[in-house]
Amino acid sequence: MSADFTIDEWMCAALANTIRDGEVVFHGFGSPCATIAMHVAKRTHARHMVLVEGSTYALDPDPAFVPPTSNDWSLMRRAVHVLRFEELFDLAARGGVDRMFLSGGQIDPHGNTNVTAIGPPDTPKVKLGGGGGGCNLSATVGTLTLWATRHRSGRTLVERCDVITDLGYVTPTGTRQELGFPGGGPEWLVSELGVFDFPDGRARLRRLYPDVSLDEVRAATGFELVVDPGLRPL
Amino acid sequence: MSADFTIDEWMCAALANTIRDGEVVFHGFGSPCATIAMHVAKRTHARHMVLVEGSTYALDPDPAFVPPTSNDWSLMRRAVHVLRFEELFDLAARGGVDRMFLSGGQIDPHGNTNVTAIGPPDTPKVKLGGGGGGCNLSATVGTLTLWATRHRSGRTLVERCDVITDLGYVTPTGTRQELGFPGGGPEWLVSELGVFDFPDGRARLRRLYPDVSLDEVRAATGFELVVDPGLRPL
Amino acid sequence: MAFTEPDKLVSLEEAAGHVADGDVVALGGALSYREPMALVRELVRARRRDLHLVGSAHGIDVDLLVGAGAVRVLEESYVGYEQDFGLAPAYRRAAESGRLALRETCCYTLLQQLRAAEYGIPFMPVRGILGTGIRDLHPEYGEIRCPFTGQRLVAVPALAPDVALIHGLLADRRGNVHLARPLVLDERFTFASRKVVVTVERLASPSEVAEAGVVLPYFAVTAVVEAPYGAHPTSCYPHYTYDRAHLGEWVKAAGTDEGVHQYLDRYVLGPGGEEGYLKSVGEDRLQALGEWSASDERWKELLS
Amino acid sequence: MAFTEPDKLVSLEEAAGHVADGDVVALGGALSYREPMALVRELVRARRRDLHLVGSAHGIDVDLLVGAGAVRVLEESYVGYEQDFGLAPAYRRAAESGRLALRETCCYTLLQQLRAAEYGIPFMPVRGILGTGIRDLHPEYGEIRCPFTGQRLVAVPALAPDVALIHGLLADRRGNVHLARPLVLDERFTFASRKVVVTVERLASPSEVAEAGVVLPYFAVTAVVEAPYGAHPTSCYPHYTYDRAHLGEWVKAAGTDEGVHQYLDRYVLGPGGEEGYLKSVGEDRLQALGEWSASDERWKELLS
Repeated sequence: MSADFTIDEWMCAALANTIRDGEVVFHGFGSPCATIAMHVAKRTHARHMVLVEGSTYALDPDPAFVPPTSNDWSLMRRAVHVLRFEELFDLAARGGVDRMFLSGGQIDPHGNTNVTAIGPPDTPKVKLGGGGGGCNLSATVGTLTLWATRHRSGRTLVERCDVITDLGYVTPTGTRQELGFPGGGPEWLVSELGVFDFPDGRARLRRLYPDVSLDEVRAATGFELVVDPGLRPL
Repeated sequence: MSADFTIDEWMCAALANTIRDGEVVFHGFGSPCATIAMHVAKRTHARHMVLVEGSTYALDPDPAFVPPTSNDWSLMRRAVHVLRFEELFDLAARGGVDRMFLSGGQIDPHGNTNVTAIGPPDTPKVKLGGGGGGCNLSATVGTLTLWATRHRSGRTLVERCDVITDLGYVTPTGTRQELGFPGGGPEWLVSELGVFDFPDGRARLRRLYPDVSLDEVRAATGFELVVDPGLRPL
Repeated sequence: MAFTEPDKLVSLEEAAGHVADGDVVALGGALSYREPMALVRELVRARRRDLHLVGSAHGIDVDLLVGAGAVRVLEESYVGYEQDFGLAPAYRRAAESGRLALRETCCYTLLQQLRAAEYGIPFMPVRGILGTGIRDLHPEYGEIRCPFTGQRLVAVPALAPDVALIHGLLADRRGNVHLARPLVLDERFTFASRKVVVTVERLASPSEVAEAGVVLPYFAVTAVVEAPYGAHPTSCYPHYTYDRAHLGEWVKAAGTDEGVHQYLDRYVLGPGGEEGYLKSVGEDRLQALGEWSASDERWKELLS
Repeated sequence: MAFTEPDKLVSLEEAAGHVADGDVVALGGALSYREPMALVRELVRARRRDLHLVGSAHGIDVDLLVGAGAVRVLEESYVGYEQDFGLAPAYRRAAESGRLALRETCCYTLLQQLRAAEYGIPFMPVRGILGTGIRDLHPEYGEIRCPFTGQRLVAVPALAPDVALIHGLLADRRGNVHLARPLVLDERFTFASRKVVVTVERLASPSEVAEAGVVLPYFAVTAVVEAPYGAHPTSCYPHYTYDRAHLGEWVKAAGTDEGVHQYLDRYVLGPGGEEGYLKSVGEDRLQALGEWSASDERWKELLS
């Protein structure tokens, strides 16, 4: 059966499975996998989730397709309502968003992510797009599902981010508790090779995709790979 | 000619004359004289004023009549737009409202007004209605036109307000400059007996209504009456 | 925090059950406009006590609750009937007797306190209040210096009401609500409060509410009640203007404790529910209030 | 502060005159949606320099201005083309060469800075930012302790842009503007900025704008320009979807300085105005972008 699915479909399913019914869920822009995962969850095990689109802030829309840009009316089709920019961000700031999908050009074992720059942020070697709302959102949103589609490149999961754009569990300045942030931090990290959870605030490999070996994951991971003793395939 | 006008009409005309063309003008609720004055000004010498109704926050409406309550759709008729509560108050907070009409059960010579209570505010002898938005607005609105319809009672213009609800030029805690408030304070006080200005931040009688004598005003005024040497009838 | 049940339609009695004795209660609407009167009357029927009311400029909603003995703390910016009937008699009597904790607030200060709750921050800096008697009524306010300019500002604490009571035009069973402007503080109350109880003139399909325009999204709304004329005797345009004669009757009654009890017996407690209330007011009267849109003359006549 | 002239209709050239070299400029819209492209192109034609751009998540508007050498300080939360075309080439090249002062911001931080300006207070307390690299990029942020809870919060200074550039659907000559949702930060930019310059798809009568719904009231708007397709190649629903092929052409060109100049010559500087720009793009192409509403299939086809 598994051969019938593409890796993208597996990833979307894995992302969808991180959503619990009744949650208020939001994704960042430029996140087609997260968009699809949210719509899959809403149509299967999480019918009572509150689905907020990542850039239109449309509430529970029914898009006919996923466009190549996230601020598009196609993602508002048949929406109950379109929230204001302010309403979504305020909701998240007061702890009213339960889950957010975030990605990163770099992700460290504490779940910090970097979408700002490779190299120094003011004089970068590679200027990445930027964090959008993630920096603030990662501090206050209930739980985060991180995702990465280029784990295999070996440059994504790194020991240390060149810049921290979005917060994981601990930064050089302190833990999220020490910094006074109510958000719970990353719960899952879904890559195209496997799924990590964060017991004690550190990434631990918990699931492998079919046809992916532990050695492949270890080779592609820039930090020491901690493996769940109960590791099994997805 | 003057006999053709009621005192209310005189007052409205005097209030209207305090408005300069191009100003953004707002009145508190429960202020029919101010409502009429604003509409008179808008239709005569101040066609470019921005008229914001006092409780609907309707922009430049054309009411068919003045209802006995200010939060009524009749005061929104043919409005260009209805501002949000937040939009009006934020506009005032950043100095974008040029003039506001305010009244008081008590008004002192510095232009402080009391609409909170006669006697102590927590255990009042007479509980007045309350200040609405005046307390904050009086700190940041460009200029204030104060008005009073019961000057003759002898209880309105007083040496000292039992409670200061809205700010004049100086309070026991300090001047408005010392308190850090950008608003300019009261420019005019229009009563049913005369019109005061505030040179050096203290009320000074500048105009008398026809058929009102200086002695009548002095008798009705609870603070030492300062009279403009150029005093003349309206 | 999010309210995601697909059907939130409850009876008025159940809705009032969301308000507990001692709660901080935010009242929607303002003055003579769209106040949540059906819920107010139900709180009186349920003999709720020790409420802490917060709001901007209000009228009969506060006056009635105070008259019925339901209120202990009053944090509104104004209570009264403007040039129409002046001071609020029941409120005034309670205030002058010392039975109420008076914490008069200011519209903008209240707005900024609600915003602090909405933004998830513990306080908001506000310019103003210093030097006034309002400051003295609020020992819970603090002061702060701007780290950039050194300016002294008042810090007002976040205010998250226990429950907001709102009357709207349309809602679906899920809790999407359509309101007409002026919105007053209804949106801010909805997003700042822990629970939001909404009565509406009419229950509608989701698509009808969406077409009219959702103002309060379902996830913020705890319970919905269909309560036609639920704002009476305040107005609920475009359905009806305010019932000036009825307000006058209340204001006259409210001049004495006995009058208050007679009014409550006749309109609120005696009939025992909203159906009875509306019958006591009379169908002809209610229908007439809808005639404001016939002409400016008719409108003016209804308000005089 | 209020803009009360009855006729604010000006040419695009005059409108661009409201932006001076070195100004802090807020760009409306977001990503591929309703960006003020006609004004952006006019700023390029006017050879404006040293701009300080502020905004949330943006795309070709920023990339084009940076490519044309108009920008010195970049304070946006994101610049790029998402999964569609990825990183913004001209922006990336300038950023990596050190020609730009990079002050990446975060959507909510920016919102709270605009709100501080809108509320007339010198700062806003924000939860977040601490511990991140974004904090290090902003020495102008401060810290503050909550006077009630003792919590440590970031204090972000009020941000009042010199001028906001917005593209809307309809406006009347007085400056009342109708926008469709998403509004992104357009309202906040309008109320926080010193000047507001608006282009619209179509000039309309006051009553038509009122009926569609005023979002930006005239007193906040400095100047109005009629600029059909003024958001192209970003979308301006319901008029047109975004021109993916044109965006692709720009992204390809923007890979080198020479490509940028060729693009500018062909579309912006060569034709010398918006009429010329639209001719270069082609009437057929523009018309096709309006066909998104014909069917989901057509819509999908236009975006693939």
